[in-house]
Amino acid sequence: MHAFLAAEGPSAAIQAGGWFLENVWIIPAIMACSFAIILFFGKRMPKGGSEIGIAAVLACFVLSLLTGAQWISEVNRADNCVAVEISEGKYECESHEGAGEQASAFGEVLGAAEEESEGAYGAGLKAVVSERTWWSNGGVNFTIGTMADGLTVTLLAVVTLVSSLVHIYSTDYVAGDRRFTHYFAFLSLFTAAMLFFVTSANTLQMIVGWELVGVCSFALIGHWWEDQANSDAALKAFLTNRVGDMGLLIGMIVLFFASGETWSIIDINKLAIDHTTSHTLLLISALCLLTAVMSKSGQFFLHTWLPDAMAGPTPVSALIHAATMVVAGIYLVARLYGVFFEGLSIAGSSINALALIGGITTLVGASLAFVQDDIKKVLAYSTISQLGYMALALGVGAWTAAIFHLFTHAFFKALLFLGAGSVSHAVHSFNMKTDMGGMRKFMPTTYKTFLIGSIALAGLPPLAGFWSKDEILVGTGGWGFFEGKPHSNGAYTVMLIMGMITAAMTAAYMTRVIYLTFYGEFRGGHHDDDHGHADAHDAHHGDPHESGPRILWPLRILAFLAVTVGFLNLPPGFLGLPKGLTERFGHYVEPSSAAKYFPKINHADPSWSLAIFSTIVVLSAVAAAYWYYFVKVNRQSPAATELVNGPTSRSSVLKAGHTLLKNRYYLDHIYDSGKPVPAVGAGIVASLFGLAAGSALGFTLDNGLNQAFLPSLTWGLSLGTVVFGIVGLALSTGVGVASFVKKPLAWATNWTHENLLDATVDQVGVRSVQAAEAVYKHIDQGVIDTAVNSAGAGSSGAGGELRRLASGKVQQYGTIMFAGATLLAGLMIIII
Amino acid sequence: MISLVSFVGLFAEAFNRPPIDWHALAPEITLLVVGALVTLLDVVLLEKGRAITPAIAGLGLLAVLVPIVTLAVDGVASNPRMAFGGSEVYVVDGYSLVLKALFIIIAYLVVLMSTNYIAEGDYWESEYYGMLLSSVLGMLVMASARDLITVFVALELLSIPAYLLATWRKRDLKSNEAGLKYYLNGVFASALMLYGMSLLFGVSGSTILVEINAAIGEAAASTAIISLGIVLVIVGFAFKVSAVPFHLWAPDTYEGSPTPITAFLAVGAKAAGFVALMNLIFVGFWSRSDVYSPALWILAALTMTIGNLTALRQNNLIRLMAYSGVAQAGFMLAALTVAGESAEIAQTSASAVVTYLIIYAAMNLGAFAIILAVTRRTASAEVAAFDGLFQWAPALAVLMTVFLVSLAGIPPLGGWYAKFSVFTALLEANVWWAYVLAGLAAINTVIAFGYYGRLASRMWFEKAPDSLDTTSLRVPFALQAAIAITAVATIAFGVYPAAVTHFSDIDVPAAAAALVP
Amino acid sequence: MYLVQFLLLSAVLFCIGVYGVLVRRNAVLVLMSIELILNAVNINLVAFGAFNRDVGAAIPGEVFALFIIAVAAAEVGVGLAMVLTIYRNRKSIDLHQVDLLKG
Amino acid sequence: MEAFIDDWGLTLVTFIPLVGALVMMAIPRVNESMHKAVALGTTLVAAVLGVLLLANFDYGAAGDLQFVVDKSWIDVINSRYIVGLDGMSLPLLLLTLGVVPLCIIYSFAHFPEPHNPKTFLTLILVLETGMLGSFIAQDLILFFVFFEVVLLPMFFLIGVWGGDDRRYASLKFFLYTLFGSALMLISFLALFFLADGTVAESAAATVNTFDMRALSTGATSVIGRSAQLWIFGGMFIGFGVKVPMFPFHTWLPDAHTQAPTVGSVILAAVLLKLGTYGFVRIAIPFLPEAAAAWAPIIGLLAVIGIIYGALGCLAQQDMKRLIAFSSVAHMGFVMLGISTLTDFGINAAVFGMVAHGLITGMLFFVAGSMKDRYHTLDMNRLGGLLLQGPKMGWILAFAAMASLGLPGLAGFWGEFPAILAAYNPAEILSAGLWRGYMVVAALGTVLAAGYLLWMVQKTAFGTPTEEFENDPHIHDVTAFEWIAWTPFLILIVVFGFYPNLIFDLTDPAVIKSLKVEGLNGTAADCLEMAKSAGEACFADLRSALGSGN
Repeated sequence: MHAFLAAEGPSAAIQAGGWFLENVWIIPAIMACSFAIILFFGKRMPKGGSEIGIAAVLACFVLSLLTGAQWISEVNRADNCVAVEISEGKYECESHEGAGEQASAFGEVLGAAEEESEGAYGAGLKAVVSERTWWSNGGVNFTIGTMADGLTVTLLAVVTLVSSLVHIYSTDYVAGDRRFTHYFAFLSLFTAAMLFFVTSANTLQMIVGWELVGVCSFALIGHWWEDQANSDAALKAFLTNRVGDMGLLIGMIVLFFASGETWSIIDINKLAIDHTTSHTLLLISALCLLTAVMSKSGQFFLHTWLPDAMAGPTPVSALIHAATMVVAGIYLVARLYGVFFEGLSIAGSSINALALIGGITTLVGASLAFVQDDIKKVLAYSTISQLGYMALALGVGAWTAAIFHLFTHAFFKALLFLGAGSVSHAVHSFNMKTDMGGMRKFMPTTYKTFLIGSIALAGLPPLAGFWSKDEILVGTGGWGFFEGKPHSNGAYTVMLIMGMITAAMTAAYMTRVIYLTFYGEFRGGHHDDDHGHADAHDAHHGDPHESGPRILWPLRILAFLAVTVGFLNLPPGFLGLPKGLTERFGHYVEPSSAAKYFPKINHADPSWSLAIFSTIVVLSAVAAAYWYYFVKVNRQSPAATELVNGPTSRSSVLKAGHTLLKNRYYLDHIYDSGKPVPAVGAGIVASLFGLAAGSALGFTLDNGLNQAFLPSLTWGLSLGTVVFGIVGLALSTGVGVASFVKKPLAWATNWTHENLLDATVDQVGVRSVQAAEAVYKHIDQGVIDTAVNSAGAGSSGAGGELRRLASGKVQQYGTIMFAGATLLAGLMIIII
Repeated sequence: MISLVSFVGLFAEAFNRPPIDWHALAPEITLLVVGALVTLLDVVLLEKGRAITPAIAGLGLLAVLVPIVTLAVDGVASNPRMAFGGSEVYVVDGYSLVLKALFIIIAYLVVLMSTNYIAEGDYWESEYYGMLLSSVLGMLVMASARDLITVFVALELLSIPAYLLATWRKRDLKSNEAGLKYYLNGVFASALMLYGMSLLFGVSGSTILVEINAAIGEAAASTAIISLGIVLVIVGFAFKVSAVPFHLWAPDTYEGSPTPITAFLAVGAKAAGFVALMNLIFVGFWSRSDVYSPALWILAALTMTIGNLTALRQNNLIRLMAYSGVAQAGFMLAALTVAGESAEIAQTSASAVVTYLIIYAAMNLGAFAIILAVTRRTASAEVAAFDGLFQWAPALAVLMTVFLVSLAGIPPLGGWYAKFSVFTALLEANVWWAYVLAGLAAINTVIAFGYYGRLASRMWFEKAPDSLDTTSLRVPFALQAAIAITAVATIAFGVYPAAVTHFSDIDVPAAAAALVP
Repeated sequence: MYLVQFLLLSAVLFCIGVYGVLVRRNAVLVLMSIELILNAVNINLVAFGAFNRDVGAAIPGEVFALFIIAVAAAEVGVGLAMVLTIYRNRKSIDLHQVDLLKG
Repeated sequence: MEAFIDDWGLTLVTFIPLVGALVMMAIPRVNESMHKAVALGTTLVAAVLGVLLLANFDYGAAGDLQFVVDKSWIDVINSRYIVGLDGMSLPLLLLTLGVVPLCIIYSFAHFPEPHNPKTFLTLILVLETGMLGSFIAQDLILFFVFFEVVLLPMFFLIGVWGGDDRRYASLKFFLYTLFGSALMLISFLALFFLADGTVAESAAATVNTFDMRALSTGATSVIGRSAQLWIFGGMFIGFGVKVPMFPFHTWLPDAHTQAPTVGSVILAAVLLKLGTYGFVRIAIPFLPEAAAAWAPIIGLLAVIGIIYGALGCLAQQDMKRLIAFSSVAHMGFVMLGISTLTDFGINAAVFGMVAHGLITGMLFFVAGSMKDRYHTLDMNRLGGLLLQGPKMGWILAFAAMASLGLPGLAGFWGEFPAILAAYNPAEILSAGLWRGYMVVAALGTVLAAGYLLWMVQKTAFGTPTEEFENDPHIHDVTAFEWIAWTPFLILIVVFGFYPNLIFDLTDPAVIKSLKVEGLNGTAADCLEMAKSAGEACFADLRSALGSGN
């Protein structure tokens, strides 16, 4: 008994406290005020309101750090004491001496187990929740409030830091823009909304925050709305997200009722974990929420909005579409992990919907990143791929790894985006093939920082990406097949393979980007106006030049972080480091299961062999791509971007593959074709998804649950995932193999994307508008209106006929009168 | 064979004059005197009488209100008076008193409307008012008549002058035709009615309505003859109230007659017809609801629907008003259909009809008054003549809208309460066919707005024809007064219906009340 | 003598009268037809009155008939006056031509 | 002062606009500024009185009627002048009091042809009296009268100052509504005769009564089930036309499209609410049993309306017509909330009414102002509003966002709780069915985003078409517009952030309205029982009152 408890960490949790943790609402509030001030007074300020935004966000950053520090100290306090029950369900930290004694007593009994877990002695820590009544309905009060724990403070730090850097960067990047003030106002609003979202104490607030970040994203993607392409992209983003929101609404509503009418994140998790909530309901809500995650975090097949969202200014892409907003989905899963963990039965399984979708996404994203000419699009697909990685990690139970990856990714991806922005600032274009090349000569700092970001992204040790990626791969538990020593939540071998392939592809495409951008010969200089809309900066034509300090310093800071943050979560036992230095991130961030709102999850053992293997895979991918670009292409001509006589021109299969990828699996064709249609199309697809979920929900939930149905649903789902898994495996293997040869089957992927998915959604959209028109014309105006109008016309016509009765002939009147009298009298005589 | 004894007895009885209640007869006598005076003035003063006759007629009418008021103060409502001895032949009760007052006020308004119209024509004036007053006298008598003979005499007394008034503009072909049609149809209808009366007399052996009721209520009586008799009598008055299919004369006559007379026919004569119907139904036929309910149901349904539908397609405003009046009559008939269900419902039903009559009088006379005022300028009663009225005579347009909307039954103008009380009566009966009729009435309300609304919208939404002189219009004082009185009444009745119900919530005519179990 | 004989006579007169009113085009003839109907009524009233009477009762049937005769005279007087006016204006008393007002 | 407000507050607030209208009738037409001053002054006085009422309102007893006045009116039919205010009607009353003066201010700068401010403003004042009266009336006949008073001014507003097809639209509007209200009146009368006022403990002890207080507290329990169903059916059509529910909605797009801006705003902001208010104030509390039987149909029509309205929007080229169709969809959400027969759903519905009033009103304002500038609302010809009038463009985008139910703005709190309530309707209803409705309604939110953003993109984004590129008439928001719009914008945000401002008020009143009271005040929660038990519960209630039919 004791041994078990010890292995699982502390058995009881004490309440954390502290001013910063309790008053974390101040942080989003500052940004909201900043928004209001910039909106109303920004134009009249010397710097167009940007100074307000920067001041506010820096203040928030400081506050976030203080909050984080307070949390860490609270964790430390809990570590050093033992929770003693002072009343039913309430624990407090026992004074140090007593606690120490007890702890050592535990220690003696437990022996070996102590090494496994931090919490051999010590207490768990409960999140700090402060709430207030928000609204009441049906006699029930609903609260608004904040919840602060490790996850919250992590996100606070990430959001405020990246946001600060982006603010600073933007002052240069969008300088001179006609909507400069408006831009900063929305940055503030976005930051406020995102902070509101991550500090939410209940799911209702999460919905609010979720939608608000979506609308900011809409406004910022469409920042240059004069171009229809931009507003189309904004619309597409918003509507695709709206589709997911449908799942979010339904999922949250199901959760609300399933958990006995509460929105509280903690209560929902608690009830899910102790199996009070019906498993079916959990499954349904998890699936519905998954739709939301798919749209917001760009998971396959609702990811197509994300590359289009690159129409927005680059700092926005860095902040919203790489570091923060797009991870909202990941955060949602992490926050409601009890629901997902139990609902999707993550423990002890080898496949589930979340992991599978994450896996597919990561492959799709990586393969598509291969064929992009636009540097931002490469990064966008890379983001999709990395988000898939995080989803995959959450799906396999590697919670800490996922959040850690979120953390590291935020820095290096922001760095890459900002770097790309810096380059484009110089060349007024994002097209690597036509306008870049050899940039390292012109922009040494940008080059260096970009290179660091790329290495971190590729996952080479010892940069940040390596550590987080490695933890995810470990967390799949799949390596256990080979080592036979699983200590994970399940045996997700398929996911491991997918992750590994992605790692290889990531390394390869980043190598390609580095070559195309920074090596070879500068291909730009023939600047024409339709590029570079991104920069109001009207430029010194001629040779590109290095960007200014307000752009470079954020790059430097992020580069530094991209190198170092990985060390925050060294694997336990790494190089014999003491426990106090390893797994710091996990220790402080992962909620204690003793706090009852986080499931008991296992932590897979780190594996040297896996780390080495993955490093080798990455290095070989780099080598292959290096050989292709730096050697073969460069040899052909320093200005060349591809081999004239490359594999795609030689093999028709590869050619087809390339086309496929070029067309992004044709997904967008489905979603897009006719302007407002994309939204609708996506809407319909999503609604189909939602309907499926809904109908399952409808007949499963109504009154008693059909017991026989439950296992069959689970089975069906598992079967489905397995089939998907196999297909995915085959596909990804093929893609992976091909990627070493050259831009291999990437084409195939893009073909599916563009021709199948995109075209389908597109068609759905077009058809639905046609349907709308048909309904309007034929039913509304045709049937209903006509019926009403013709009733009018009919009575009027009857009036016309009746007029003829009054012929003007007096005797005819008499006849009618007499006939009427006779009929009436006859009738009365007969019936009576 | 009639024996000598009985002959002597008869004579003795005939000469045994019953005590006459002069107070109860005072309104009729006053009116008679005024009428005679006006006619005499005509003979004596000839053309010189022109200036004063309208005034005398008007003041005389108001004078009639004096005995009516004294009777009311006397407590007639709770304590009915029999004018001739104890027999229920001529009864003055609350019900008849209210109606008498209504007739007098209607007549007064018609006089106001006539003053300028007649004075500006080139016909003999005093005759006009004399005939008008004698027709009104017939109406007063009708309100109290509880005997077939009296009903008949009252009917003829009110009709014959009306025939002549319709033909007033004797050199105008249309006026001739209007009168002739009215006359021929009217005489034919009263002939049919008389035939029915003779049958009822044969069955019951009495002309007194109370006794008829008692006699035909017994099972022994021949049902077929009773049915025929009742139906024919109802037909006679259905003609008077212009119920479908006995309504065809109305539009033609209305169109051809002088407009004030049209108003008089549309309101006064119609009200008199209803009063007669009510007397007959509540006093004479009450026990035979199996006959009159279905008959009235059919008439009501046809009248509402056909009246409304035909009105939809009228281009002449007077004809439109005629058909609208037909439809309105249908509503009143609808309230009468449930009269026989029970004593309480008879009560509601009678109140509903009286309420309706009062409100209808106000709004319909008002509409006619405005038509009179407008046609002074446009000289045309075509609907198109009202196009853009709002531009050049906004006050008239607004008031016309008030009347039209009230006729359509939209709150808060009087008409809604009239319709409402009909619905109340129908629904209180709580029988399926009454619900059906109520539903039909509801639909008819909507159809009716089709033409009232169209007319209103033409006044507001259209442009006045270019040819029209659109300088502001001077309305003669008498006409102004008529419009003001009717408008105030229409609005007041709608906003504060108690103003009507205070009068219209009468007891059922005394005889039927006595029968109430 | 039976009541039915009088009633039949009255009914026949009534029908002839109705026929005349509805069919004859001459206005004067129509007026005369109306008189026929009224007379049918009078026969009814008098017959009913005579056959139903109790000894010593009033004679409402006969009285009614007298009223009808008197009123009919007045009515026909008015009618003839109207016909005259029409004749004066139209030079015709054909009822079928009197159809200015319709619809 | 307090006693004065208690006794006279409601009456004054209702009739002051009418008095203003009468005063204006006496002022010559040429004196335009005088008319404007009188109209604005009157409505402002009414609004101030409204604020006084708000201040004197006892929030602790928001479920009870306050400021009750009970005077005799039409004795014959036992109909009385009863007015009162509770948490359910207060928000709508204030909405009306607020919207009308703003509309008047807006109209100062935008008198549509044929001008004539005198009549225009007079009609609006009469309209206001009708609307206010409907929300405070506690007697069915009084309610009916006010309900109908509204029709005529609106008929003329559309017919005189409307667009090209105004005659057709106005007549259609009128006839449709008249049809509904005629049937509604019959239902009221049937209630009058069939219900037994003595059953309700609170009311005056007369058998036949129009007193809404009595009728909503059990007086109707004596009515047989089938009669209840018929009566509810009549009201359903009466109120449903006004809402408007599919398939009674076809008057709405025409009326909205043709109406002058202010007319559209009032129509959307207040008039449509009369229908839904009728449901929550009259139909459901009076006849809960029949409501339970009708609820599946109401819910079905509501979700059809949601999807149908959205599809209708997607097929439009005219901006105003699009907004009009969106009303059909939004009122679908309100009706969905009502159809759940839970306090939760009905609260959501009341919130939805206010929110829709503010938001759609705002959208119509912007559409109207755009029409003034561009003289067309054909979306194919518009574009680039953000360039030519950036502030107006952002207001449009803001209102569209609010309309599509963005959290943090008022629209969300009407829409989301309605969807939420549909998951868990009253026990007596089939939860499975409503969950199906819920999913469809959620789909509606996606479509809503689709058509609204599409509209914004078509009109506000992009660059102006050549036709309007250099049109000097196109300018940004004017001062009058700012004055009229600012309160709307602020309230949309305020209610979005702190929905309790409304929920707090409506909740007790709604809870109270749903309670079915039996004899001697024994409350029976029949609606919250499973289907068969619930029906048995209603039957028991009837037989306890001696009428088993």
